[in-house]
Amino acid sequence: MDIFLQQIINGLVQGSIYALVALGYTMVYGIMGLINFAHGEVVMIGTLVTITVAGLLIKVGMPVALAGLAGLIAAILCCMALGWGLERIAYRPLRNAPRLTPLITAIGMSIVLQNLAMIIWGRNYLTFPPLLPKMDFEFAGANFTLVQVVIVLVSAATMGGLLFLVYRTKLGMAMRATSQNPAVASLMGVNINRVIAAAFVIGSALGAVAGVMVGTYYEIAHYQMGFMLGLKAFTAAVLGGIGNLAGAMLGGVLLGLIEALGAGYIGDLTGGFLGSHYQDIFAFVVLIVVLMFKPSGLFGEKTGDRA
Amino acid sequence: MQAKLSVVALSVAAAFALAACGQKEEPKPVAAPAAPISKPEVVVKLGHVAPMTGPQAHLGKDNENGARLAIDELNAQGMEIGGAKVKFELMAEDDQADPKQGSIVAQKLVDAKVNGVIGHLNSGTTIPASKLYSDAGIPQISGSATNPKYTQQGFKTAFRVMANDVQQGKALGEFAVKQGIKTVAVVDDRTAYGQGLADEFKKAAEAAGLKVVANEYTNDKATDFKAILTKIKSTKAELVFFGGMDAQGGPMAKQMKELGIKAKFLGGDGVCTPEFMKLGGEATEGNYCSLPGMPLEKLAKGPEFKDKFNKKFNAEIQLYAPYVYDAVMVMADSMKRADSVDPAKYLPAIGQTNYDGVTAMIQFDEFGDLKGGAISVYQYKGGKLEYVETLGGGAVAAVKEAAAEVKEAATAVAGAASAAGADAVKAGAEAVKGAAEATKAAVEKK
Amino acid sequence: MSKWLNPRSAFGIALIAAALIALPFVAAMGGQAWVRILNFAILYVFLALGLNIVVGFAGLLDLGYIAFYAVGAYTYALLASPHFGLHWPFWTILPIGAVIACFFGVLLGSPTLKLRGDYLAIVTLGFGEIVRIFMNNLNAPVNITNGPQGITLIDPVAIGGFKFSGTTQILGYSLSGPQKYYFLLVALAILVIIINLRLQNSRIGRAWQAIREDEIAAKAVGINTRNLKLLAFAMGASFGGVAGGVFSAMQGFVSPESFSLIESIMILAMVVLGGMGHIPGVILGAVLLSILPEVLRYGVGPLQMAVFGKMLIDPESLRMLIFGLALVLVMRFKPAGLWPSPERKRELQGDA
Amino acid sequence: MADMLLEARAVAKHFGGVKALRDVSLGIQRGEIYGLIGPNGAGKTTFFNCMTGLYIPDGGGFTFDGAPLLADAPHQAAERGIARTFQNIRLFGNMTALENVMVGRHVRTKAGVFGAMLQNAATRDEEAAIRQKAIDLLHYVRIEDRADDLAKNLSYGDQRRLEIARALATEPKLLCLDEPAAGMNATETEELRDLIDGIRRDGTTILLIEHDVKLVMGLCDRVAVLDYGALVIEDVPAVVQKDQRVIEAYLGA
Repeated sequence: MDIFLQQIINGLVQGSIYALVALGYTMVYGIMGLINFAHGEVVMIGTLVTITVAGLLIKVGMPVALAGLAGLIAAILCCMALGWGLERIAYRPLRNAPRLTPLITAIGMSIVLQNLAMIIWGRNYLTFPPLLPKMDFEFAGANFTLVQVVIVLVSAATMGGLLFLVYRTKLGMAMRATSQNPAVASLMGVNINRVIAAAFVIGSALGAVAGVMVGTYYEIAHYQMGFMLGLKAFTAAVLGGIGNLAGAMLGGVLLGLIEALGAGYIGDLTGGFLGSHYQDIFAFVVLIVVLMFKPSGLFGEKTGDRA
Repeated sequence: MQAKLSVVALSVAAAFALAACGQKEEPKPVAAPAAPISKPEVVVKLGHVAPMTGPQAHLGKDNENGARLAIDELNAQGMEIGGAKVKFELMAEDDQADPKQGSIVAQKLVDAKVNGVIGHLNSGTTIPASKLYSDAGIPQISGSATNPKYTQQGFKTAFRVMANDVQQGKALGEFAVKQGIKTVAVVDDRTAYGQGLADEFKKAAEAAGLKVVANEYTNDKATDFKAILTKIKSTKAELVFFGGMDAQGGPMAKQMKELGIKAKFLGGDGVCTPEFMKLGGEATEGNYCSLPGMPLEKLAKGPEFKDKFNKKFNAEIQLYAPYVYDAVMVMADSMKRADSVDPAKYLPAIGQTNYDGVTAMIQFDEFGDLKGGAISVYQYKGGKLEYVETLGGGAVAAVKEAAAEVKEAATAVAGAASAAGADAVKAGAEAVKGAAEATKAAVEKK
Repeated sequence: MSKWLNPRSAFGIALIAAALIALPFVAAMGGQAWVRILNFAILYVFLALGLNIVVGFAGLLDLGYIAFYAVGAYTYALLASPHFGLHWPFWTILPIGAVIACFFGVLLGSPTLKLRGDYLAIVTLGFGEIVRIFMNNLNAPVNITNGPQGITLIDPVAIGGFKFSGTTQILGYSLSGPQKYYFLLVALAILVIIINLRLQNSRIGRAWQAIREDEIAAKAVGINTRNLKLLAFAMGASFGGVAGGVFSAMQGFVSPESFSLIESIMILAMVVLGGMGHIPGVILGAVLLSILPEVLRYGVGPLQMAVFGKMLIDPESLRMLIFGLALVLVMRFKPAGLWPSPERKRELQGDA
Repeated sequence: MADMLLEARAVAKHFGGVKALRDVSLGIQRGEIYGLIGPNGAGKTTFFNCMTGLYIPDGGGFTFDGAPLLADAPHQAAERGIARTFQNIRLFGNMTALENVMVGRHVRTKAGVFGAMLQNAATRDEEAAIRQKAIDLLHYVRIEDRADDLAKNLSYGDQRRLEIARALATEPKLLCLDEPAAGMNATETEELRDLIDGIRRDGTTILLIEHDVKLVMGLCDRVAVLDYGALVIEDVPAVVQKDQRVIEAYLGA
């Protein structure tokens, strides 16, 4: 039982990270229907910027907590600027282009960002400074750390904040209007460009937060860390119903749990044939099965009948 | 088949005779278009291939640095071969750890008529490339491709100055038993290296009566291992063996600690790096890992090499740089002994290498594998690697004996090709085929 | 058909044919590596045209196309290598590979047909990863694929006694292994191009385009969209399977790392960058994207030396950076691809 | 009983709580022009979509040409001989006008992948026939001079005509037109009227959904009126026009 509980904790924490990244995907997708493949790279930049800034400040003698905070803020600002730049330079000119064009741009951007990061931060794995005090807890035989608790809380808080933003503020209303019908929204006086830019900037800020969380948790960073993470998070967003904030959150947590429980138990259930070497495909199999029955994901809106 | 082999053997003899004659005539070295007599300097081009982009780029750069250090030293020494002063040049290429790129790059090096190749880093790119080098007769020494298959294809141009996965896995298995461990969990990263190592470890461990209580897997891009570690925790294994690299091993050690797993951690050369310590932090304390050969500190040239490297590149040695350094040195040494930079001439000399390298006393067996293949085990203590013990080689004799036939036949083919022409090649080729099947059967039996 | 008789196009075809024949010899002057690069470029043309059926014609976003390539490659590797001790001739294996890949195409297609574009993208992506992961792990409990170690010593293509590996002398010329493969690949590529062209201008091709344009209207005129989508997947997959077989034979070694997601993405990029649905565009995209990194490999270092007098940035890091930028820039300035299909304004053909 | 081509029996359809169709039963006779009218949101298009298989009815069903129609199989509806146009024109925008009509021939032709690849005689003949038939149809709807223009570049009226030509290419027994006159001016409407009349004279039964009451009353042999998803009346135009319920439905409460 303690093992089962431990796996649940593992999955929950991993899932919260997926969820945090997935929110960024879903934010952009919900508004303009674009899969921002470069979002994983934004997360990576967030982590690496924090390493540089916080590392530097710690070196000059700033208290760790303060340096960490400064690093987080720097990362958020950097990523916001990056998100704004991405939208402005790469995606905005393509708004009326064929559907796949922005996808290729996103892939290109992802390659560019990775290689830029490699030139700036080098090829080696970097260690992330321990920003949170090391505290271990034990509950019913399962171990967890302060960092894990913080991660779960931060993702929950972030999603709460986002829901508030989208459903309770003027910007949020403009966002929802834009996602429904950009043309009509702009007729109603919504500045579409600003709303889309805002979605990118907010999504990227979330990416920075996710990046710092990932860094704090694993204490390791690398210029290629964003790709797999982004892919998993994207899977999570689709599982939950892409474009839906609560869906992204749920999809993320679900994905984390599937991976943990899959790796933990499927091996024994199948006599060792499907062990943890198939960990990465459990998520995809579940995704395919879910989409077969609910083609728009768990929480996705049913596509309107268009006849 | 016996008859065929003897025919081939005759042609081999003929080939050697021819080669010997050739040596006296001393045709101009391949890489120097200008006649060596008029110009006293000969440029020797060595290809170096490793991934310079992608997840293993840091190791690729490390390898390249190792090669560069060796070449700079050789040039500073001012070596003379065949009466001419030799200048070594490095052609460093990126194969992105992609087999397809690997073969393109290999072809590029073949076209450039390099005198020898150092690399590639990954077995996955080394194996397809080795065929091209073999076809072109260019010697290849890898300092890091550990897949046993690399040298078992029957190519006489393929060498490595690093113990292969079989040698290392087996030694580590023996080591685990010696530590009095009864149960072990095995994790591998599903790469050619990690899986090969873990499998060999498992075989050796089980043969020695160890109980493998869990087989878990991850991948070479993963950062989260909690799920599999939790499962391992439930099996109460006394030791966790990891076949994989430092970028996963470090965080894995850390997460073991976070989960309160008390088991010891043992890995191969992939986790015997400063990077592992950096990434694993305190959690690496007491962990074991192994490196082929003798420890740097124990060898006369070890500390000196480390200093030189640190000074020159302002970087820590990641992993294979010393082996790559040795690979270059072995190649240069062979050229010197053969008194030629012509691949065809100095290739036989590589096989007879007896070179006191940074990493080991380097001698090759009939496959081009490091002879003896001593493996040293280390333990992380107080932020440093401490030497524990060296385990003897001779581990892989069983497979080798069976496969020896292949190599023999292959050498014969090569000899026959230069001597007797097409018919002999065909005969030889059949001999190789037969031998290959024999090997397979023999291996399976074992 | 009548256009074949047109002297101008006949001349054009003759010119292209001459260029195609001369190309490997010209390339060889820069080194056999260039012939090898050419070969991979043609292989990518092959793959991109296969994917074009799915993405360009039928409008189904497929991010797991490499799976079929992998299936074809492994089919060849298993049937023509010491791994199982089988050494079947390549002309029997290629069709088998095509059929197996085709089966996988239907396997992927059937559960995913109801999905809209982006959902389809992630599911196909997942499928590609599933195939790769299975290839990587099927060395136990029964050793089928030899796992991450890959399969070595795969037989080269041979027709009768004529082997495609190694150098042969023909009419006094020496033909290197890559050059021979070049001609094999060109022959296959021409076949694929003809099939593509014929499909495009056929009843089936029109139905695919109709589905791409408006699925509901397509249903309303009686097109069985489910079967036709499956057909597109199956056809695309078969091409992938054949390409995989050739890859396997050419390389002599396959391992799962050759079939990663990034390969699928690259092939898709070729199709979109060149001009989706437009065959010459797709060919251009494939050739450009496969050759560009290699040109940069040769060019970036010397260029920096010439401009700055020293290496400022490691050429290898710069290479992929430029590649990524090129993708972004092309899409920015040519959103429909470098060579999209022209707005057709041709005269009514025939007597009408 | 007249020769019924299509019969609807108690067709019902609801979206969530909204009852779009309440047990609608009606019958269309072979050779007639049958009008279906009603105010906005009365369920006309829903009825259409149920009939052509785009929606699955929640109750009831259709009999066409003596055999029941399968639900959720739009391509089979076309195969059986029901062709339709759409209220908000749905052409294949990036294909030429000619190609649009050629696509319409899909269901009456059979060349497969292998035929396409081999280009055997049968395939080539079929392809030529498809092309010829498509050209003829473009002549029929009088847009032959736009044959090689992309459909999306055609004028509104021509797009309507092209959609009808595409539907006719399937050789329908029943041609269903969903508000074909929407957005047309008086002259265009007059031309459309002639076209529809001509199609009927050439032997195709027509179901016409239309807003333009004048057009419907002038053209149709019989008319059905839907309101709030229910059938109000089904009769000849003269009777329908005078029906109090119809007048109320149109004037609204």
